[in-house]
Formats: sequence, structure tokens, C-alpha cells
Amino acid sequence: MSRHVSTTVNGDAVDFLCEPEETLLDVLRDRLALTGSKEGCGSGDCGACSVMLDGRLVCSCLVLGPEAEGRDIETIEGMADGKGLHPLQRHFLEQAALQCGICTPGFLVAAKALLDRDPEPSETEVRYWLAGNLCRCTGYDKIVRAVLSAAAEMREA
Amino acid sequence: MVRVMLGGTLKSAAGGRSEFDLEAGDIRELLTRLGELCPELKHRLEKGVAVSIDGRIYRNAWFEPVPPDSEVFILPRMSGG
Amino acid sequence: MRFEAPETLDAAVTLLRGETGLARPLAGGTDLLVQLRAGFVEPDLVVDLKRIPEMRHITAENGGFRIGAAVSGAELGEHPELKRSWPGVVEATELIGSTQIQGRASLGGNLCNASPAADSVPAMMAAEATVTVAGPDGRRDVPVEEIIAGPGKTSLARDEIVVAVNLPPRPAHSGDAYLRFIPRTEMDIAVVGVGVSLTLDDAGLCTHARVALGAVAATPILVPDAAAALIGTAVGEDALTRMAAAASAACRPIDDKRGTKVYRIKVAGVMARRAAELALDRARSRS
Amino acid sequence: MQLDAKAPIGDARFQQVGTRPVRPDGVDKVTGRAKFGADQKLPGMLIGRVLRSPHAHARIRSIDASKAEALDGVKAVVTCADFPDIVSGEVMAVESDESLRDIVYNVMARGKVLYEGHAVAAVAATSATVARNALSLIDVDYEPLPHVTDVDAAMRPDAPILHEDMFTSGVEPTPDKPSNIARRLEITLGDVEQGFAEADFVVERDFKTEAAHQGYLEPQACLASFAEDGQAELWCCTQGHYSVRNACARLLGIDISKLRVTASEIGGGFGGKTTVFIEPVALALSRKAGRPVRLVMSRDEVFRATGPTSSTSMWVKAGVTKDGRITAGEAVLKYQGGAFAGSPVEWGAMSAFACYDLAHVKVVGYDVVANRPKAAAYRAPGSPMSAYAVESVVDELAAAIAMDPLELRLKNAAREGTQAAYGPKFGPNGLVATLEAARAHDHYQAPLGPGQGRGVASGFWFNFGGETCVSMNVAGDGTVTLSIGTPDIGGTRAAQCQIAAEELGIEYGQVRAIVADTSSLGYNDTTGGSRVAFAVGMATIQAARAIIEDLCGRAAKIWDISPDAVVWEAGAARPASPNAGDFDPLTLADFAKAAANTGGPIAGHSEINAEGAGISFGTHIADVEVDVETGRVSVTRYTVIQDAGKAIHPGYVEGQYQGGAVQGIGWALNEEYIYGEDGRLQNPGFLDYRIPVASDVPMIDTVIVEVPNPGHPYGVRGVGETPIVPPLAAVANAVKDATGVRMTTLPMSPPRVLQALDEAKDVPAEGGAEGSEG
Repeated sequence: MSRHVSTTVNGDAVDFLCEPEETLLDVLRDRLALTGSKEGCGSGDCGACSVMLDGRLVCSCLVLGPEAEGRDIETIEGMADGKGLHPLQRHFLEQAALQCGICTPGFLVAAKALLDRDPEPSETEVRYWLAGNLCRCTGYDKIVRAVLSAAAEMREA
Repeated sequence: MVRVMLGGTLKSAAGGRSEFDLEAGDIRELLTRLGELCPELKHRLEKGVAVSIDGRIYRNAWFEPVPPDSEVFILPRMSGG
Repeated sequence: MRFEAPETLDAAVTLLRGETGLARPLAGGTDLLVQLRAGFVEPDLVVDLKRIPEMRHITAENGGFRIGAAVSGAELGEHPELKRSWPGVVEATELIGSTQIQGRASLGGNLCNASPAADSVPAMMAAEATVTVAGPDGRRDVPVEEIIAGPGKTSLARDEIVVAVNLPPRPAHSGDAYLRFIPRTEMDIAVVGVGVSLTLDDAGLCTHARVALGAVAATPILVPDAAAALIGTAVGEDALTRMAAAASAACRPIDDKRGTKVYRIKVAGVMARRAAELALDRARSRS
Repeated sequence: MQLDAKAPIGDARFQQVGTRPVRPDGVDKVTGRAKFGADQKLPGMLIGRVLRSPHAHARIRSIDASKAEALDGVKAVVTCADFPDIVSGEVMAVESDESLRDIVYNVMARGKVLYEGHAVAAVAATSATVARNALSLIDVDYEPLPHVTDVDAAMRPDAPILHEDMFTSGVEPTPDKPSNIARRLEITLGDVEQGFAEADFVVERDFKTEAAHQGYLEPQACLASFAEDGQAELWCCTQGHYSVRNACARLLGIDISKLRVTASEIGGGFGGKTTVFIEPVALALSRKAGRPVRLVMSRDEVFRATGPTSSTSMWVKAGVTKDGRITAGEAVLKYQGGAFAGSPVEWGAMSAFACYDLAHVKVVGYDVVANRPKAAAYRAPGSPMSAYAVESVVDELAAAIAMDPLELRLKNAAREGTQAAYGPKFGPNGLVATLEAARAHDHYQAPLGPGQGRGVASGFWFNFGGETCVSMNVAGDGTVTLSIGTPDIGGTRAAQCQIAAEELGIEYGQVRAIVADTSSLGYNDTTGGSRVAFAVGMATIQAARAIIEDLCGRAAKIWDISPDAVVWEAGAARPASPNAGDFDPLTLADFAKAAANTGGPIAGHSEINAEGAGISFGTHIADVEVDVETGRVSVTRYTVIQDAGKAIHPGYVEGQYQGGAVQGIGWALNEEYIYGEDGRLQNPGFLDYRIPVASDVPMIDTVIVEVPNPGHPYGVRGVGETPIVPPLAAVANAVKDATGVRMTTLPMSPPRVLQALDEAKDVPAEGGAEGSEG
């Protein structure tokens, strides 16, 4: 039995219908065509589906679609604000912090959640915060550097 | 005359013989002559081999010239991940 | 499958009670959704508990704390008073999964999922925590160690819900700690987990201690012998060695993909000792 | 304008090559716009799902899909009956000797299932839920058979046999009894017995390694649409859409040109996406249902049913003189490649001693089948395992004669002119340069803390070139588009834009590169084997030079001078000298404006089989800290030094070094396929298949050494494969340095390390570095 769900996605009011067992990730990808959030595992082990739910970083594969009723969701598609890329997005590009790019949306959403609460994380804090985001291409080096340098730039701004 | 040596695992595929002297101006001729001299190898040669001429490796290049005094090795063909 | 998100506890209990098929309460969902996807459970009804206010709050109460069963690990970590009183319990909860999991996973869920390796459970057991259980006949308080009955099994009735975890007041010179062993630095299930809570007197002698182990038996276990090795001592080298030996001796593990029996028994002692040392440091530094 | 291939690197002649521009596909990838395998949709699309064997080995007595077919919403069911029964011996195509029969048998089980997860049937339905329900309605009657998953067990004479028609090749006479050993191979150079007789110390060791998975974050995914007229479209994530096209067309029985394959953005591959799994199944479902079908693997399916690498059992023996000359190396390598022949043991054997200038080498290899998923390529296929064994033994040799391990390697390193055990003499290469850079690196001198140890190891990969086409078009405003036919797995488009801009003398931002579909360009070999920067780069250079030649000809006509009197410099045609006349330079934009009047559209293309790939060497330094109470190993510092020939985009070269190193660290420490007694995989997920997470590893330092490859105009060598070769041994050597214990089994998971430490306590301290004095 489909349910009607009213929610906010990247600042826009959005209504959708979904089956109760559909995950928020399924809803974003298949019903709202927001395919920037990726499914790498479907079990919360890879972080490729990271989104913000009422200001909390979560794996959207571990949220049921109906749970989003009345909630505020932010995805990778909402990260660039229309005026330009977010500093994290820019630093990822400039520092070659992505190779294949499939994990990148999840890393960016997670990294933004970190910098929003801690503008000056240490390398170790970045690494532990991002431990739930798997990357198989980069060995993490350039990702961690990009997060640290974006943070530095944002502090100066 | 070109001295052709079998490298890698092809040596054992040719019944123990690993060196051949033959006339060949290019790789295609070389492989054809080799197949005639050593029928045991024919199947492997048809499936595809790599040819090393003076340390430079060719995977598929029939018309690559084989200089007369060059060192030629026939190798299994490589790919990668 | 139906999905309901009641706003009161009574409504939730009524829903669970009224379901003739399989009903599953949903807190953080970090275990339930994985099970749903894998087809391990196929519930007819899922009851989301997160819209029930009292399940979402942390309250200081009688010198202790009352933690709503659906409060996320991240919220626990953001509560300075709780962290000061029960650092071991908070750290144990914060070890469950990634930052993303922390945004959802709850104490209640971690307990009711009834995994032998649940990180928060040995810490809660060491802390002498109780849980408040609501059901059709009202509420009751139960020691944490009585909830898990076996791997994936609880002692709760099908229409009962864990509402809150109650942590007792902390006397002076008390400290707790939880440490686990995992192969990586993050993202693994505990191969061994140890919760230790202890209290010292003014002279530095241990007056009270509890030691609990995870992932070494069918359920998390309390190890009174390990606690006894500490009580009445200054928690020196000898006492720690005896405590570690008692912890190892209490293990009844299995061989599985995460570790062997031999390994678990040995490492239980190592981790117990390290956890006790950390708890001791905390007790000494806490007036 | 001919660039001098031998010009020294670092030469100021390069404007674009060696810089670090932002990739053209970058913004799409940081904003979520980029479309990967599972991100595409078509109207009326159905959802496909595959039924997989729960048994490691079983005969299929019957499959009854009638109940599934009758379920509302089910539009098609396929089994092996929907695919051709291909006779033995037919290979996939001229460019690959992979057996077609094995491919089709792996895609859909026929007669027997050979591993847990082997596909048995598939459905297409109107929703994922219906598809899932339909699978449970398919009755498969299995007769379970005994199974074997361990490589040594699979080689025993009494082992359960997977293929009744498998008779070991490479032994005389050919056996009359079937076995799980598909092939025996041998490589010899000189006489190892003579070599060992010259040695003062001889060390021999047995090693075992478990299978590792490529662990790409994007599961296999595709969208197939088969039209009523027999033309088909396939969208999929793959390292080689041309080889996907060829295999699918053959398996579907259609003309190759009727199938157009479009490569989506690809979420990692590392060799694992070089073959087909679900793509022919999706096409067969679409043909049967008459509607588009999307088929996406779950992570669980990826682990159970795609190709990990081999598990191995190895023996290595090597001898050394007191003054540090390695006199001989010998190895026996047994590589289990899953349920079908084709483990990468040959590459393991050929590369095993490639880092050393040895007079006497013997390597025997066995390609073994077992009840596991068919192995696929994984970064330098076969080489990390044999390098682990050999580099561990070399470390022991160094200890035996109390010589610094880098010193020993330098003394015996392969150089230009060294005869490889597998045949040819090496050309110019960077091994010595990487060893010297390692010795000079401050990492190698840095003090170690308590419980820490340091290890070094070197590694080798062959590299190759392969078939390549590109097409370059100049737009009306003088900007350029470049179509390539190799999926871009980590910066290819950026590197090719740099090369095109370099050749044409224009700005990087004036070139846009795309990955074309299979109908737009001629055949391209797969992205793999570290070939793309090298081979596609060569084709891009040729295409650009074709444009330049054309434009110089047009300039000659415009100016009415001889074409020989025109040169292309700094992005414009110019008179070659004042004698040629006084004309204003003509830029690409000028030519673009005048294109119609001067001969029509301006385009260049190149179709080559790129030969002349340069071999690759690297040397790694690893520091570890071992918790001796728990056996846990942490990597505390890591440095990768590798020869790139010439780095086009140093950022992506470093990225290859770092990513490969961390994959190798994972393989060394915690990644493994764990099988139960029942032959079922115990850890088909990222929870228990433990790839390194961000907090597990330190920053990975890199040093790019550039010893030009004479086979490339810029000196480029492939860089992608080699970085995964040294880490296994580098970490094991560091563990030995930290603890005194030699780990001969991978992964060095905490229980294994603790057990080894405990066993070492039980035996008296070893003398003479465990070597027998020869």
C-alpha cells in the first residue's frame, strides 16, 4: 500500500508516494530522480548514500521512505547553491580527490556535515569522521587533504 | 637469419626446444615460419602471443620489421587489470 | 508491510498488541533495515518509535540519567553532563558504526537487536543500568542484563517496548570505560568488548566494580569474578592480572569469521585489563 | 613538428603535460549529475533480478519457472536455455583468448552450479518486489556434490572434480584422468641447481594468500533495451564497452554492429569490470519481455558472483653469497582462479623475479580450479602474490648476510639490458632510480618508535598498449572535442585533454573529451593493464598531428606558398621562416571560421595498435606498529616511489600510487574471502570483507620518478598496476622487523599475527636468519 509523504528536499517542498518498505535512498533515486546519492552496499557500510536528515548525517539506505514525513532532507544535489560550487566541491576537484567519483557525493555530504559543526578538525578527526565513507580508488590521502584545505579556506572567508 | 627464442611459458609448450633460426622480414613471416618449424606451438601462436624485438614488446603487429641481427623472444600475451 | 509512526507510547503498544502478524518496532533502524533488505525478517507492521517524545530525550533524574531508548548515539555524545558521568557508556554507544550510523543508532535498538557483540550493552551492564519497559500492563524497570536472552532474542513480550535506559547516580571517585577489539579502526563488529565500572574510596581502594564482556558468549555477560578481583584492592598489577584472567576464564566464545575461540579468550583478558586501567584513571581523576 | 622522444623530462617544452588541471568530468561528479551504471532509466523499464545457487557445487536436475512466469507483473524468465551452448575451444574474439564457453557458463549455469552464487535463472518484472517474489517461485532441483575451495585441497588426486573434461595441459604425456589443475607451466633461465651451489645462504619458505576482491564501490549495473527489429542498446558500467558488445552479441546471436553499448561513468573496476556477468542476461530478458530491463547487482552478489583474484599457495627458494649476490631464485606457484581455468598464474610466474638480475631462475606454476567465483583481473593480475613471496624471501636473504635490504636490492636490481627470466632483455627502466630514491628518502632514515618496524619491497608490471581509436573535431569557434573509446576510470579525459592541448598549442579548457559509444568509434581495447594514458595518449597525439598537417596544408593554400614552408607553433600556422613570406599566423579559430571554404570540417582521427609500452617498477617503504597483545598491525607511515616515465597529470599519477598502495595494505592486513565448511562465502559485505577505511591508513607519500619510455613520444609509462604489487611484502617485512616474526600467510589479520607471535615465543630464538648455510 503506497503512502503519501510530504517532505522538504534541498529546501523545496516535495511530495511523493512510496511503498512502506522502500528506503529513502530508493525514493530519492527512483521517485525523485536524485541519483547523486549512490547505493554501494545497501547496509550502511559504505556511506555512498549519505544525506542530511533534519541536520543529521545518515545513510539514506537505512531510512525508510515514510520516515521522511515532515523531515528536512539535504542531498548532494543541493550542495552547490546556484552561485557556485561549495568550497569542498572545489577543493575535491582542484586536488584530484576523486578518481572514479562514485563515492564522492557521499564524502562531500559527510565532510560538509563535519565542517558545519567543527570548522577546524584535525587530520585524525577528519579520518574518523569519514571512516563510514569507503573509497577504493584514492587511498584517502587526497580526500583528507581536500577536506582540510577546504576547511582552512572557509575559516578565512 | 633471425634467432628466435621462446620466452616465459612457451618454452615448455614447444616440447623443450627453445631456439629457432629462421628467415623472416617481419613479425607475420616470423610467426608463420615458427609455426611450420614447431607445430606444437601453432595453437598458442594462433591464440595470440607477444613478440619482443630487442626488448620492445609487440602484441599484434604483423608488419613490424624484424632486423636481421635482432634478439627476438616470443612471449605469452599480456593484459592487465 | 504497513508502516506506522505513533506519537504516544500507548498508541505504539496498542499497535504492537493489535498486530496479528509479525510486528517490529523501529528505533534507529540501522539493524532492522539491513535485516529487511536481506529478507531475514518480513514484518507485517513496522512501528516507528521516533515520534514519541519521551523516547527522544535525555533527562537528568535523581542524580542519574534517563535516556530515551530512541536517542541516537550522536545525541548522547553531545550531552556534556552524561559524558562526564558515564564516559564509558557514551563511548560504547559512539563506537557503534560510522558517523552516519551514529545519527540513527540508539541504545534501545542496540539492546533489543540482542547481538552478543552489541557495543553499548557491556557498558550498560557494567554501569548497572536498568531499562524501563512499557507494555499493556504498564511499566516495569528491568536490569539491562535480563533483556538479552540469546543471539537475536530478548525476554520482552511481543507488545512490550523499551522506553528508556536508566543510569544510576555516580559516587565520587567513580569511572567507567568500554573498549573493544576490532581488526580495523572503525566499521567493524566487536571481536571482544569489555565494559568496566568501578568506584574507589578516599584511600584509593576499590569499593565497587562491575565487569561485563561482549562477543565472547551467546549474550553479553557479567563477570562477577573479574569484579571481585578488583574489589578491596588498590587496583594494582596483581589485581589487574587476576581480573584479566577471570575475564578470559568467563569466555564461552565460538569460532567464526571474526575471530577464533582461542583468540577471543586471550584478547578478552587484554582488553579487560586496558578497560580497567582506563576506568581507574577516570575514577582517580574524578572527585 | 616532431617532439624528441628522448628529450630530458622536466624540459620546458611542455605547456600542459605535467600540470594538474581540473578534470572535464569533475563538476558532474561533485554535484551528483554524473550518470553511473544504475543511474539510467527508460520508459517502461522493468527490473531484473538473478536467482543464484545456494550450493558450492551441485548438479541441476531441473528448473521449473512456471509459477514465476505466472506471477502478475513478471514479464520474462531466462535460464541457460536462453543462451547458446557453445562448444569448447571457441575464444571470445581475436583480441581476447577468454573461452566463450566459460563466459556463457559463468553467466548462466548449465548442468551444474560450480560455486555459491552461480547464476541459475533471472526474471524481469514490473517492480523490484515482484522480481524478488518471482525468484522464490522458481523451483530448482539440485543434487549437491562434494565441493572444494582451498587451492591445495583442489589439487589433491581425490579432490571433487569440477570439470570432467579438464585434463592438465603442459605435462607430458597428457593425463588420462581429469583434474582441477587446468595447466602446468614453467619458466626457466640458466640452471638453478648451479645457482644454489654458488650460494652461501639459501632460504626457502611456504606462503599462502587468500583471495581479495577489487572492492569497487559501484556494483555491476546495466540497462538493456532490445528492439523488435533486432537492434539493441546497452548502457553499463564497464572497463571495456567494446568487449562487452562483442561478448553480448555472440551470446545473443546478433550482429555485433546491431548492438550499441554506451559506457556509463564507472565507479571503480581495478580489473573486475573487464568481463561480462549480468549484461547478456539483461539483454536476453529485454528481448524476451519486449521492454527495457535494468539489472543491478547487490553488494552481496558482487562478492559472491563477480571475480575476485586468486587465492594462492606458493613456495620460494633463493640463494645469496656473503657479499650480497643473489645466485638463484626458484618458485612453485599454485593459483586458484575460481570455477574456470584462467587464474593469472602465468603473470605471477613471469613477474616473480623480474626485479632482479639473476642468472638462474625456475618458476613452476599451476592454474587450479575450485568451487569459487571465476577470478577476474585485479590490478597487476597475479603479480602481488608472487612478489609477496619473493620479496619476503629476499628480505630474509638480506637478514642472513646482515645487509641493508635496499642495498641488497640495489646490488641485484634489474637494469637496462638485464635479461628477464621470462625472456627479453629489459629496456631503459626505473627500478634502480626508485631504489636510490628510497634510500635517499627521509622516510628511510626516520627513527622508529617502540613496537614499530620498517619494511621495503619492490614490484614490477609489464604494461601494454593495445588497440585504440580516437576522433578529434574542431568546432566552429576553434575549440576542440575529443572522443575516446576507453571508459574513464580516474582522470583519462583530463589527461587526454592535456595531450590534445599540448599538441595543438591551445589552452586546456578549449578541449573537451568524452567517452564515445561503440557505434561512434572503431574497436578499443579495455581500460586496463595500465594502457590508457600510454596508448590513448599516443592516438590523441596522432589525431592532433593529423589536424595540424591538414591545417598547415590549408595555410599553404591560403598564403599560396609551399606546405613545407608552413609550421605549427604556439597554436597557429606560421610561415616557417621570413623567407617563406610575411603572413599573420592563422589560429585554430581562424581555420574554423574558414573551414567551409578551405576544404570542409576540420577533424583528425587515429586508429592504432599501440606498441612500445614501457615496463614499470616501483619500490615501497612501510612502517608498521604491532600490538603484540592483540596481534593488530597498524601502518604508521608509507611511501610509494615509482617510475612513471612521464607523468601527464601528476595528481592522478599520485592517486594511482596511493590507491594501489592502500589496496595492497588491505590485502596484506585484513581483506580475505572466508569460506565455511559448506563452501559458502561467510563475508559477502563491506562489514566483514574489511577494506581499509580512512582512519586505518596514514597519508601515503609519493615520489614520481621519471625515466622516459622510449616507446612513447612523451616517455609515458603506464602507472596503474604496479602500485599494488609491493605493499603485501613491504608490510610483511615491516611486521618481521617489528616483531622478529615472518608472516607467511595473508592476510596478516590479528588472530594470525597473535598466533604467530605466540608460536615464536615457544621456540628458541632463531640463529643465522633461519637460512640453511649452503
